Amino acid sequence: MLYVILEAVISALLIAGGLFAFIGSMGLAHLRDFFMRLHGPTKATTLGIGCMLIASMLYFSVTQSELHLQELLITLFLFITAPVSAHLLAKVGLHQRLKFVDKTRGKPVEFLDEDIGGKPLSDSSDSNS
Amino acid sequence: MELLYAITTGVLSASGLYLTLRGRTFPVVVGLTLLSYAVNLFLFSMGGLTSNAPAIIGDSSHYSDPLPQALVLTAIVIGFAMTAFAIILAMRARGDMGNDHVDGRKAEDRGERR
Amino acid sequence: MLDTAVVISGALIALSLLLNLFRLTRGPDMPDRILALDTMYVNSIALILLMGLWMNSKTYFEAALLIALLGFISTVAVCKYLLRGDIIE
Amino acid sequence: MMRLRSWLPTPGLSLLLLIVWLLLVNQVSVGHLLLGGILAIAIPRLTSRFWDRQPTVHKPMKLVLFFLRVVGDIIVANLQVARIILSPWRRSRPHFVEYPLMLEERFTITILASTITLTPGTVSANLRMDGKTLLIHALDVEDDATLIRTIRERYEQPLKEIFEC
Amino acid sequence: MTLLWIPMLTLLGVLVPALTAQRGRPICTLATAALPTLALILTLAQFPAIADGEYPRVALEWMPQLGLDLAFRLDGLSLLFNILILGIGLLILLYAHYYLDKSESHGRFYAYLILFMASMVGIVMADNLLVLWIFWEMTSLSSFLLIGFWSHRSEARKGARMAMTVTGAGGLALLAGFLLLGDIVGSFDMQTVLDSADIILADPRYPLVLVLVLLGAFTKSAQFPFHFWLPHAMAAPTPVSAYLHSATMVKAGIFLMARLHPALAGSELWSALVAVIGITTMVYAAWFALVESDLKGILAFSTVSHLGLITVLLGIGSPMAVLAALFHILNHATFKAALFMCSGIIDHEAGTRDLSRLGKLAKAMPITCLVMSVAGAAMAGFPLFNGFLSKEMFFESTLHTQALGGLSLMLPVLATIGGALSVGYSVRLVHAVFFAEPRHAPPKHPHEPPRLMRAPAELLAALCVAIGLFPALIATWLLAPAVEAVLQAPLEFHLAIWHGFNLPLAMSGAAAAAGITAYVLHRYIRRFIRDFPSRNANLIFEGAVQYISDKAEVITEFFDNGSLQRFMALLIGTALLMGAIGLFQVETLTGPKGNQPLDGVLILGAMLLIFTGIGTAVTHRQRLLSLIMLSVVGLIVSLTFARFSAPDLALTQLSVEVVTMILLMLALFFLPQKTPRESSPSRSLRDVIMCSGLGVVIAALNYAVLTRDTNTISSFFLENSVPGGGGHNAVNVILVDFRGFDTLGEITVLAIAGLAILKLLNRLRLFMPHSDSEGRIWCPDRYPMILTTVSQPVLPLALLVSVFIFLRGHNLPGGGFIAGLITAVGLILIYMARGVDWTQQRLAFPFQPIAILGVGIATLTGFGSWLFGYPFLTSSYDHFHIPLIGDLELATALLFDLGVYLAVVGATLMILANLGKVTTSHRPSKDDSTPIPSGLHRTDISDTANPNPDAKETV
Amino acid sequence: MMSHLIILPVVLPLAAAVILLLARFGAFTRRLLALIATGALLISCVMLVGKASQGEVLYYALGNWQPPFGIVLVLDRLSALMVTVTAILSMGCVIFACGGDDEKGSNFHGLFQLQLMGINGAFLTGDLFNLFVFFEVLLLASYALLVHGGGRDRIQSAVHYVVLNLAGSALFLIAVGMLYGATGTLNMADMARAVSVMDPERNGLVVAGALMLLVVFGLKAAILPLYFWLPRTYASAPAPVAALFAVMTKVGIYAILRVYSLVFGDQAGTLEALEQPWVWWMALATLVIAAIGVLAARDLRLLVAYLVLVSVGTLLAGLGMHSPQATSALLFYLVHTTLVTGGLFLLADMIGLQRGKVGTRLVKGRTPIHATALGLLFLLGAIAVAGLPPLSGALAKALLLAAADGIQRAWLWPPLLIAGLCALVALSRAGSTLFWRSQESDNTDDQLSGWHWAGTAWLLIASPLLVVLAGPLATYTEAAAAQLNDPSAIIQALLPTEEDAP
Repeated sequence: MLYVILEAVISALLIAGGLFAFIGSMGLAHLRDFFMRLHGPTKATTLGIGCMLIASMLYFSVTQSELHLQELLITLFLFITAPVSAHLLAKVGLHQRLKFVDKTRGKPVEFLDEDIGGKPLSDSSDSNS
Repeated sequence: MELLYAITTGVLSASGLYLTLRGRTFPVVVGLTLLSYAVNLFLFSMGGLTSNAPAIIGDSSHYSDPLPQALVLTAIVIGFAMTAFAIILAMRARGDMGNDHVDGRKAEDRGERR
Repeated sequence: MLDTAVVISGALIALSLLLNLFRLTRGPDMPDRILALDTMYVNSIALILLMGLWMNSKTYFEAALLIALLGFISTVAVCKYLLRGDIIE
Repeated sequence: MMRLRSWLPTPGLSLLLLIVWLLLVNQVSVGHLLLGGILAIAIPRLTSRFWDRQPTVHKPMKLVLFFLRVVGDIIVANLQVARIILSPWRRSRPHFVEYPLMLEERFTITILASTITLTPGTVSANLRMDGKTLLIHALDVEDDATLIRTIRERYEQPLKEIFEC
Repeated sequence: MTLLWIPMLTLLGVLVPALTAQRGRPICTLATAALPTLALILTLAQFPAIADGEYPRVALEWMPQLGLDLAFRLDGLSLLFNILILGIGLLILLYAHYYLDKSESHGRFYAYLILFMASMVGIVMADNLLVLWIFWEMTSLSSFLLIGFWSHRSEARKGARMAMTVTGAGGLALLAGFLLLGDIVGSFDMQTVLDSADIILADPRYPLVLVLVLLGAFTKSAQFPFHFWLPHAMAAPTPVSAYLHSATMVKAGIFLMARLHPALAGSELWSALVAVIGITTMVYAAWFALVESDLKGILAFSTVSHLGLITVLLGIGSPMAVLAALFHILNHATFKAALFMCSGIIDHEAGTRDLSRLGKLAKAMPITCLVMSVAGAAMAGFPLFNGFLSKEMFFESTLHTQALGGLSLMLPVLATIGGALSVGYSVRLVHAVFFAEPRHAPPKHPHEPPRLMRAPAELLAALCVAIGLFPALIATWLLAPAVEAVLQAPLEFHLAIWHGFNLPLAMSGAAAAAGITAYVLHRYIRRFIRDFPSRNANLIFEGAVQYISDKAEVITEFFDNGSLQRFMALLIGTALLMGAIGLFQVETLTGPKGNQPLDGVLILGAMLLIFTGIGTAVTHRQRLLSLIMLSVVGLIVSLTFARFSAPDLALTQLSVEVVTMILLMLALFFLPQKTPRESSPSRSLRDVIMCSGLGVVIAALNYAVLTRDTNTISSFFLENSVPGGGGHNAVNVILVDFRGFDTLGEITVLAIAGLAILKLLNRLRLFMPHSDSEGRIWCPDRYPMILTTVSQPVLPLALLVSVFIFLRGHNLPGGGFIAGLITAVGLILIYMARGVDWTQQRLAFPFQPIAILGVGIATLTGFGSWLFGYPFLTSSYDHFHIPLIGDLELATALLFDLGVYLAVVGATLMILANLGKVTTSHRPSKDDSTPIPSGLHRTDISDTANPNPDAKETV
Repeated sequence: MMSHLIILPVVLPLAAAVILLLARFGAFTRRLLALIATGALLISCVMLVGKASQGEVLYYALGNWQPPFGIVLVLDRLSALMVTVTAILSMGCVIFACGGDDEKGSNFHGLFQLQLMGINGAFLTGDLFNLFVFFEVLLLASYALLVHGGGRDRIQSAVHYVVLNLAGSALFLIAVGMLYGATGTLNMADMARAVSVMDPERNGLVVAGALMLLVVFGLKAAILPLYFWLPRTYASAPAPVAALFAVMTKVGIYAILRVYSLVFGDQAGTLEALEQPWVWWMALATLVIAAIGVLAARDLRLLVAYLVLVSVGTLLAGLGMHSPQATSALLFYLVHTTLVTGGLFLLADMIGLQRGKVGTRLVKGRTPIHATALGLLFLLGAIAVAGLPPLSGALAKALLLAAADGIQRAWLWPPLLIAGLCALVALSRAGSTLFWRSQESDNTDDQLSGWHWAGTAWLLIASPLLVVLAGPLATYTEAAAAQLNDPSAIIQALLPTEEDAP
């Protein structure tokens, strides 16, 4: 019985994971501007993978009857890295001054040249470390 | 499955070869890399395609052919070294020649554009 | 049940990959493509995990781990390239 | 204590590495504890040159709480995003928000930025070079003031308490 | 054995002038003369034996595989020639002593001369066809040097090259002829060949052999139509002309015909070829001698003419003719050498050789006049001189031959005409120089040369008279063995100065009369000639050579146009052809094993691969996009490896792919971002077709192999992996143990790549774009803070993972290589996030030693097994049980793997980090200690071209 | 130590390279080490020849894994000869490099040793994939050495050379894969055995693999449609490297000889000598085109490079004749041509150094300072390489011509002899331009050191020595050819159990 429940849980997690990943990718494919598309993969997909990792963890812990927590590592990695990727990508998007849908509110100064490098800057200002 | 695999290998090699025939260094190096991927797939498959039987003794009852795998591993590494050299040679050629044509033609000969 | 779940999940991931590919080819801008590439990396992790489940083997775990690590680094590299041109400066 | 400090300059990192090691080898045995321990001491020492300043956790319990809250928010965030993606007919309201930072430490700012990215409808898009302002792209918000307030209360304050006080 | 000393002593003589050149010319000349004199004495010492009809020979085994023995013989023919070569050679040496200018390098000249002398001695004494050929070609070489001795003169260089080319070509033909001859006879031994005339004549290849050998002989002896080089060889110093181009080298061809006479002459073909060529040459050259106005030119053409005469005699081939030929060789050598010497003296003293500027010299130099008159009379064939005797015999022979069948009657007629012309130019030579009024004044006021300079010519002239008067006494003893050697049978003959009134005498008389008339009328003849356009053989020859090399250049350009695209196309085309040939021999493409079932993920993977693979090619103009496509290919390929049970490969491919990406992007920064559209559509179409062709071949072959089962050696590895290698991961055990040698090579390759790249980057100057391809100025945020912060924990984690991957490699997927790449990538992240300056300060170790150390450790592991008496790289492993910790397996393979790890880390960082350094003040330079101020690199804006392409940089 | 002799030519340079690259020695120490290492290599190679000339095929099982499973190094007369020639050649190159070329860039001596390791490994290995690995070692090392010292021409020709060879490496892998897929083994002797017992249905696969392999080897050997990388590359390489490259084409020729004589020898049934027609006709074509190139060359280095191509055509023609006599002749020719063309590359560099701006271009320039000595060396080299007596070229060529059989003569003799004539014409033109048609100059800037002279002389002296030692050498090559002609001996030596087992 426990196995059936576990199997159900694992299956549910798997499908949920798949769904989330799919939704993330769909967001990537469907949304209208780059900054919006950025949201899909960074969140949904990460969570989707999270679900699958948990499923995998459970599955192996059950089938091989010892605790398998390795997948946590991948989750850890993803959670450390995914936001940074997203952040950098957004930075690139700003830098390249990609178009965004008109209704977006807020006027980031990033689009006003001086901070993301619209014009050449002197060399002295480039180190922030 | 074998057919599909073979077609893939063929397509990848053809694409890689096509790139190696281009006139600029960068596409050529990219082509060589692509070609080496294709070749690795080819070499790998020479031991047959086996699912779910890694050559790790004790894991299962039958194993995939480990020898081509070892060969491909060597080939990957060598391919990497070669690609690295080639691309940096391309850089050097650009630096010395002033353009990135594979024959090092002078910019004025070809009207090089960016 | 589990098999079905794996198949469904696999199909979803496959579809995701196709969508990523769509975005990768479509663009329209470089950041979109890189985002697609990054997502492909992540989806590959899912695919590998599913493969492990399907084959009941933990052999592929490291591959997933490596994709997580290396995919990140490669995305960083491309972003750095687009931002600064020079990756290592 | 001093000796321990010199041997183990970064206990947090070492602990993390030890745990990661055990997770990697997926077994807890004396041998692996020993090996993991050695690595957990050796690697931080090797890499300490590459750290600016290791963060110190002042309130570990709060950190745990913070962590749990973030996990919860992630799930919520995902559901929200899913809804937005799946209902294209619904008008989303994207918004660029400038968020003035209170935090000063690089490490904490990074955690905050990551958290913002992982949580509801927001992506931290750019950190100004002066380190004082964070640009956030929000997928669907009413007005920026609410968003700024939420973030400040939910994440920035706890982080400041945990790391910077 | 003394026989061997004759050529060897002469050959050793080459060194003497080189050693004694510094000691002044007299000593040098004397010393140089010593060894040839000794050789001459040795030769003469053999005379009694030869006179008895035997011939001494010596043979040393040299190269039996080729049938080449160092064999020499001394028979009558050799003796005759040896005496000529050495004797006249010594006289020439004496003459040259005075002839050469003080400033000229006599040592070098003597050395060349002796080298030539030795080669000639070698030719005439060779008792093996190949030995003969070897010396034959050596004469061409040494004559090249001698003709070109006055190298500052253009005509000397050209003449030398022409002589070399013509005689060299003849030599090659001769080689072919000799090889065929040797093949027919079965040996290159001279006597065997001479004894096998019937086999040779019966062989169907005989005509070919004959033509090839005669080509050699004719080119050397300047027979028509190869005569043209000889007059141009007169650009040489006169001693050379006297020696090579009258007495000896040109006689080599004659010698060859005489030598091979027994073997080759017994056919009508021989007579026809040799006699016709000979007579043509004789008349043709004599005509030119008559109208030539250069003193040496006259002598050169007369030489050609006389060589033609001898050739005719050999072509006739009757015993008397042979005798006449040999006699004329002797006579010609004496009078022609004397003539050359005199002309050299005149040239020397009067400063010109132009007949129009010479005249009335009899008063100024009476003795020379006498000598030259005697020699000239001999050449003209006047009675009482030696030339008369052999000429009479020649006329006699032409009358009695049937060599040309019905046309044989032509021979005496043409011979008489030739004789007449000979008289004509001889008379002209003497008269114009010494007695006629010069049309223009000579540049110098001539007087007699030093006594000893005249002496050789005087001696030779005396010989002319002596032989002419007492032929039986002086020449018979020399000629008899020679004739015997040529005919391979003794010949009874008697040389007399008077044979009574007969037809030959009448011919001589007619010739003399006609000749004198011709001289008297020669002004008119010359005027008549002038109406014809003159053709300078030199110009024609040079023109031909120039034409050929121009054509060669065109052809070479056509093939090798310097286009890599063409070379690649050829390579691909060849591979396509070869693969297709194999493919056509595969009867059924699908093998017995057949296909395994497909599933959706596989189809998806294949689709992705195909799509992105083609995408990489299609988008190659947008380079970054192409690169991203490539990276997807890499990702899917590694997934494919994972799918087909190769986790190690998947890991490796992944890490390599990422590193490659970074690398390509690092490089792309310095390259144009877009590729211009250059290929024409037809070119692209051709490329597509060709590549698809090869792609299809590869796919078909792949499919054919995949659908067949093969019995491979792999089962051994699977069985022995655990017991023999101590590891469960068979792939890794193969890498570090079974085929560890491959891996050693592989990491060596990697290390070399690092070193090579260091070389390439060394002082590389590149001009960095200040904006991206869309013209956007780079983002000023060099090191985004969030990235910087996150890179900090990633590095320790990456290190931990690499330790993990490293340690488990032997039993589970992983190993030193992957671990090394992970470490490297972790460090690269730091580089990316922090920059070179920052990282370099903190990274204490240099990369090159790390990489090399890795290779070193791996090598040492290999050496280690020697200590235990095992072959290189023999691994060993053992299990240790340690309390608390449990079973611990230690294998030497792990040490090897450590080497791999270090090599990979070192090499990868060497490549990437050094590449990164290019834009910083740490840029690689040869001595690694001269940082260039960073401002210098940032300022240059241009991305289009290096503004200062001439600035050479060293790598 | 004696039992490990076979591997010394590989590991000695490797160890030397590691030492040279690991520590920061001064120039003197580096040179000393390089000379010692090369000398030791030479000695061990000579010992190997002594061992091999006893007639037995010996092998060295790396890691103590017996063939066909492990990698083996095989010592027979041929491989011993090849490594020895390489060692002699490299000695000259190293000596020459000590004259200053080695300090024009980083790590010359280390890379040079690695290059030697690659070449020797390729000569010794008995494993097809290991051959690939060593090919890559030697190629990459050659790339590195090629760009040593820098300069536009070098970089430019390196681009061509590298790209073509990378594509060649890809083909190599495909070919190796095919052969493995078809025969299931990598050891060449085992492959020969497998081919002989193989189901004929697979012949096509083996043919495809073998012919593709031929393309790869042909590329390395510089056979007709694939040789275009060679002239520019060789002409632009630094002198000691170009000289060493003289043996690189021979690696390709060796590989053809080794693989096809062993795997497709007389035991291979219908597959016997499948490469022969291709090699034969392409070799003749190479010979003709190369001879034309010789005439066309307007630069001494380029001229020598085309002479290398002529030698390639000649050697491959010898291969294409496919008889023991021809093989013996080609080996003799190989020894001669490798050393002499190597020496000529060194000499060309010396001449170029003395002529100022004109360099090695065949135009009027200033007289070299040591015109006499250089001229003498040039004469020596030119005579040898043009195949004129009394030097080794003549004997080698005569041997080769004599080895041709029947109808082969009609095809081989004219191009070979005419190629010789072309070389003669071109070299006499070059020589007279370089040494005779020159203006006097007051140049006293002697850039040649004793090292230069010693290195060049070392190689060129080989030619007269070969004449003196023609008999023994020919005996050796004859025996080597006989050994090659009997692949069963190698198979028997490596896989003895195959015969014993029922």
